[in-house]
Amino acid sequence: MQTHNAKRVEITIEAIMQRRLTQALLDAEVTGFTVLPVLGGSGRSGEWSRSGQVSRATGMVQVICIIRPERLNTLLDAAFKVVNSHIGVVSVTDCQVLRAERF
Amino acid sequence: MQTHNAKRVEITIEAIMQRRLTQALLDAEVTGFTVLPVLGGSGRSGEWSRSGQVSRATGMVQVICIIRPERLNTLLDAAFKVVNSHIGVVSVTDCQVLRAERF
Amino acid sequence: MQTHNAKRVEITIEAIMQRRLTQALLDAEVTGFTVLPVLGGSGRSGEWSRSGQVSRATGMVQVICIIRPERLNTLLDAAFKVVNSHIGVVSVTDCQVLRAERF
Amino acid sequence: MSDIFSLAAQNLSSPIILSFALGALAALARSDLTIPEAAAKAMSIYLLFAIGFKGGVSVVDHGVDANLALALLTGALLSATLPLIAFGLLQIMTGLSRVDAAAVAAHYGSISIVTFVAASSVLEGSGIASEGYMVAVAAVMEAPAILSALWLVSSGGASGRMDKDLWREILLNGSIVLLIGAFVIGWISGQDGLRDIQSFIVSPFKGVLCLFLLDMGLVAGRGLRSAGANLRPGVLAFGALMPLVGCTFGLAAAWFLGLSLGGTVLLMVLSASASYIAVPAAMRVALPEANPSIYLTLSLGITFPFNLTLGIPLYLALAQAVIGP
Amino acid sequence: MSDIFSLAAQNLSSPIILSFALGALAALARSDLTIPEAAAKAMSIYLLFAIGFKGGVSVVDHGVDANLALALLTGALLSATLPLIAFGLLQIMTGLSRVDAAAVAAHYGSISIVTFVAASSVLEGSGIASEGYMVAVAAVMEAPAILSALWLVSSGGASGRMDKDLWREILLNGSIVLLIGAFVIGWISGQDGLRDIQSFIVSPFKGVLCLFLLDMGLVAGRGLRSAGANLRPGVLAFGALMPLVGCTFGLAAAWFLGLSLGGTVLLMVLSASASYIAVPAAMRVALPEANPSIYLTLSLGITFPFNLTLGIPLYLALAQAVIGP
Amino acid sequence: MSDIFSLAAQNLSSPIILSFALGALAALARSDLTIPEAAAKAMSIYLLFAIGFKGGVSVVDHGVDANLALALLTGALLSATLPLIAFGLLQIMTGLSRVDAAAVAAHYGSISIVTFVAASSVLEGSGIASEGYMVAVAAVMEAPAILSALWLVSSGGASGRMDKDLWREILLNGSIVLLIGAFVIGWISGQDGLRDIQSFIVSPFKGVLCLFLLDMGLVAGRGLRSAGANLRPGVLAFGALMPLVGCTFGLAAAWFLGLSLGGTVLLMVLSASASYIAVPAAMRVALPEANPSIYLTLSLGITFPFNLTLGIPLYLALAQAVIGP
Ligand SMILES: Nc1ncnc2c1ncn2[C@@H]1O[C@H](COP(=O)(O)O)[C@@H](O)[C@H]1O
Ligand SMILES: Nc1ncnc2c1ncn2[C@@H]1O[C@H](COP(=O)(O)O)[C@@H](O)[C@H]1O
Ligand SMILES: Nc1ncnc2c1ncn2[C@@H]1O[C@H](COP(=O)(O)O)[C@@H](O)[C@H]1O
Ligand code: NA
Ligand code: NA
Ligand code: NA
Repeated sequence: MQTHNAKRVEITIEAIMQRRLTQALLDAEVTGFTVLPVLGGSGRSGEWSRSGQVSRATGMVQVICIIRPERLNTLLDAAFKVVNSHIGVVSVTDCQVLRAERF
Repeated sequence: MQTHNAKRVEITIEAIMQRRLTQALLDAEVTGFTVLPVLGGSGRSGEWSRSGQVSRATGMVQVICIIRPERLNTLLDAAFKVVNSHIGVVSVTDCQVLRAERF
Repeated sequence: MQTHNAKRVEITIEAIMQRRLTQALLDAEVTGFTVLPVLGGSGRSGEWSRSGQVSRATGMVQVICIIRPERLNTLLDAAFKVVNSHIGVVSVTDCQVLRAERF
Repeated sequence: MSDIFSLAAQNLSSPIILSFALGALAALARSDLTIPEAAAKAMSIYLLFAIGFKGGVSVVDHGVDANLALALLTGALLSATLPLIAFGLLQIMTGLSRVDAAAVAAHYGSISIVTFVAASSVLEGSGIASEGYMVAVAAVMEAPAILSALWLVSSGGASGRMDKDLWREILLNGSIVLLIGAFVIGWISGQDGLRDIQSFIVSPFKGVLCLFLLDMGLVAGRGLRSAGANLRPGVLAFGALMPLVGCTFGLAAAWFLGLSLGGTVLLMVLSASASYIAVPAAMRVALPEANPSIYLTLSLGITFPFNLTLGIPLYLALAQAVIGP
Repeated sequence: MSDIFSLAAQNLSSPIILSFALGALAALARSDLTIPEAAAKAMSIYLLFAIGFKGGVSVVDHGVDANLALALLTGALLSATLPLIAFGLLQIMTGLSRVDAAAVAAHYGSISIVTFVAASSVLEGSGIASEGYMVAVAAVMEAPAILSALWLVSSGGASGRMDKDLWREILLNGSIVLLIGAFVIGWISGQDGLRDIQSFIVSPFKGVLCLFLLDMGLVAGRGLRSAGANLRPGVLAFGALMPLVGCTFGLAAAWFLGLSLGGTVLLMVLSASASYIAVPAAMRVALPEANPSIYLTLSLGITFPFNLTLGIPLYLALAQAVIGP
Repeated sequence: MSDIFSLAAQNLSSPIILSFALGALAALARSDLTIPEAAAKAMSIYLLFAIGFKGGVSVVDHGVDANLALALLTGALLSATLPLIAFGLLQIMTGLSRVDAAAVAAHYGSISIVTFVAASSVLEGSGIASEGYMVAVAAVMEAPAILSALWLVSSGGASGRMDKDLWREILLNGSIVLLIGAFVIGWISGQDGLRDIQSFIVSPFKGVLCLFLLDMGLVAGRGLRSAGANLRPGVLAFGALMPLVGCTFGLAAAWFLGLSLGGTVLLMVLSASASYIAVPAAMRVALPEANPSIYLTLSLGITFPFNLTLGIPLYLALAQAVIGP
């Protein structure tokens, strides 16, 4: 089956910043992404878990973006502006996609 | 620690198609997969979010399949038949696994 | 944008073992991870789905750990001790991260 | 005539309608107010269980009308016929493709159980009785419309993807099973059963309906905000016209069946309402090319609020004029 | 004797049992009806809180029986002993491995709080009082069975993985903490407290129980569908025989303690029922080699419905025969 | 004086407070007891809807006091002023950085609606009436404190990130919209509306509050366990001192407005309480450098339980002493 090179970017970010991140992506014409819920985690700012929350103040989500390799930098620039001052993690993996015309 | 080459296939698909996809995988003797919930996303058919839904008509899930490299094409063929006429995204990444006898 | 090599480890494990796994990671000084909920899956011990559960006995979670390549073995050793006697899957992918000082 | 207006005014100032309006306004203003999906689903399960159970108990009380079987058959026929009319109207009024028009038509043949619940609640508030078995008629009307829509598509040359699994999914979808199941439970356990769980399924019913409609308002408002602008005027007009067409058929059928005033209103409401749960799911599987934002926005953003606010009092007034009080 | 049948018939036509049946049928027919996990968990929290609270209040009213401590001790002993008997029966009746048999046995020494709740609700419906502290006995019976099972495994050469964390998880698991906590709250706040929250924890109780059992039916049905076929006849028979053995021990213990008719029935129910929450979780940690589909299917798919439908009326009839009304 | 103690004792033995204590203890003991997030959110929606609705209905009954506008204005001023005082105290009592101190201060100018609900419930239990529009005052007091805090930061040279989106998020956050919306619905639909949904929003209210506080206890306990040890004594002392300062300002303002005894207590409670929903979210966006574990632990782990257990009876006694019964 015919596949094509692409990049898979995974951004773990505070839930309250989700809207700002996806808006920055859309503004950079990155229109394809998927948002996953996150149950908990641990990082430099300590451990947290969804069951310890009363408010949307401290939850996180994961935004996954599959993108053509040549558009990666545009995406990272847009994302970086939003995550920069916030806790969160950005990783990039090489991948192959079916139906490349979709990306 | 001893690891082995494998492929990680990630299929984002409408929730109503989940059963049909996993059945197609099982029929192709792909018996290992994990299903993740999806909160929302954006693609060619626009943005959507789980909080904007009354019914199971428009939600999505992510099916993750780790598989021996030589079985990748069987899997992609089976998955493609199901996702072809539907919205959704398929990506493949190289990975390493522990306990290869499990795959 | 400047990126750095890292490893992305994805561990799918029974929910009741989550605490024991993350404790083992913390003990091995792996302090960064993210926990995702899992809806269902299939493996050698059969199919299961979250909607078929009354108790926390049979659910699963996915723990994702992004780590410097040189620390991978420490992590895998720690994780292996916990998952060894339990059902579950461990996979490792090469990735690139922004803000390497965080890892 | 003044009656219609006073009834409509009274309806519009009820907590139920106001809760829906609050949800819609909050969504249009982009507030972050949301009802958790699990809570909304739990409330819909509660409402289906309660309405089914009460229907079953009332069948015990009043006996099964000889007309039960006839009413079920009529309901199925209405559900199968209305899509053809809706399709015709859509061809005239809008430029929708054949597949999109068929998908929309399926929704209008099928029913919205929440509209049915809201109407029951208005009838109850006005002390108007109705046939308990109307909930069974509601259940029967869910599916036939889907068949008509697929036939419309295939008679146009294309074809929907109808498989065995989809059949089971449609006929055994959660809402139908719960509604019919609770109906049977109410029937078997009767007044004794009702006494046991009365303070759960009767007293708090309207309050739960308020919160559920708050959520429906949020969802409808969000749908309108994101997709509303893309809907052409002809399509929007269809969303308000079709309920009037549907209710006329419902009225005629009720008259033919000799239903009581309450039963007549409920059959009108069923005919006038459009599905937004079972049918959208079926369409995604069987007609994936049809654009979901058209049918979901129409059904949930236009027809549902129309029926909830103006429709129900109007149908009641019409039924009173034709059947007498 | 005819009494048993009429009681059983009455029990079988109650909305509670019918809701369970509806869930089981829906799951077996592969309907997509589901209760959201969060809603099911919320209902179980409600039921535990309500039953614990009412138990605590009734202890204030009737005073603490001198037997309280003795009852707790007896409960713990029953929970520790029953697994040995269950294990013996499993060795005779089935070909299960030592580890699987021990894991199953642990479930039968421990208890199912929902069966307890359903039995309380039947007693209440028949106007039969019971000792309020039985909820404390229920809490005490959750854990000892796990120890016995681990001892059975280790005395066979192998060994379970019992660590400090697992101890805390078992003894402070959510159900026990909530049950005992609500019991203490009811005890402290007494009738005044009950008056405050009566219309929340008393009136809607049975209705919530219906929806909760609907969910239990769905889960049990799904379990039976996927794993039922793999269970050998001997294993299945054990699932219906063991409750009868358990209830006899419960009856003897109740007689020894001099419990009231209601308390006797409840102790029989506790002894006859099998855990499907606390013990499965503990077994996954301590005995991961044991096959969960065996113990979950037996406990939830066979023993739970058996107790719910036939067991409770039977135990009540037995207790009446032995203790008198 | 003995009155305060008996009121405090009575308050401490109410199921509401005991449920909070149970949650806190369970979390500190690391029990796995949890309330699903969706259930907790659903309960908070229920509580906001009920309290808003009842406030609106009571405004219809008693007419809008000429003071309504003045009360809203006073509330806004209190909310804007209290952060300045809190900031001053923090500078004196603690070594917190300017940004951390400003973030904490914002929480104490804003309000905790659950504390307000608990106080209403105590007043109701003691038969003390209050102005229905106090819920509108509560809504108005949510946001101004955030502005003061951002001003404090920027006047120190640094600057918060305040954008148009954040404005909308603060002013249209779910709690405010629901509280005000339900208030308006209650106002429009009046006693008729209340009769319709009374057995949903009035009768089970206290019971739902118990389970909600159980969850708050769990969350507060978990927060204390993980972050409590890192809080310096000065910071902890602030968490108990600031409510006393706040309530004094509230008392003065209530006296100036000529509020009834009940209204006075509620304004004291609003001033004494600290936000743990709207403000933390705003701070994460506007002042991401501020450490959330400081402000969340203080607000939820110290001030909330302080107000719930000792604060409310104390403010009531103070108000009675100053205003008379
Ligand atoms: N190395 C990592 N691997 C995976 N997730 C991480 C890692 N570091 C941080 N995270 C996630 O990002 C959140 C915030 O991290 P931090 O900014 O380091 O406190 C954590 O709660 C985790 O969910
Ligand atoms: N480039 C992408 N990266 C990640 N997820 C995507 C991408 N494109 C689409 N998706 C997901 O697939 C769904 C349907 O996409 P589409 O068929 O393009 O409308 C979206 O709602 C997203 O959840
Ligand atoms: N090949 C695989 N790919 C992805 N997930 C898997 C795979 N095998 C197992 N899993 C996950 O791990 C769980 C337990 O697997 P097992 O131990 O094989 O029964 C399954 O329910 C799946 O969620
Ligand atoms: Na219709
Ligand atoms: Na037992
Ligand atoms: Na305040």
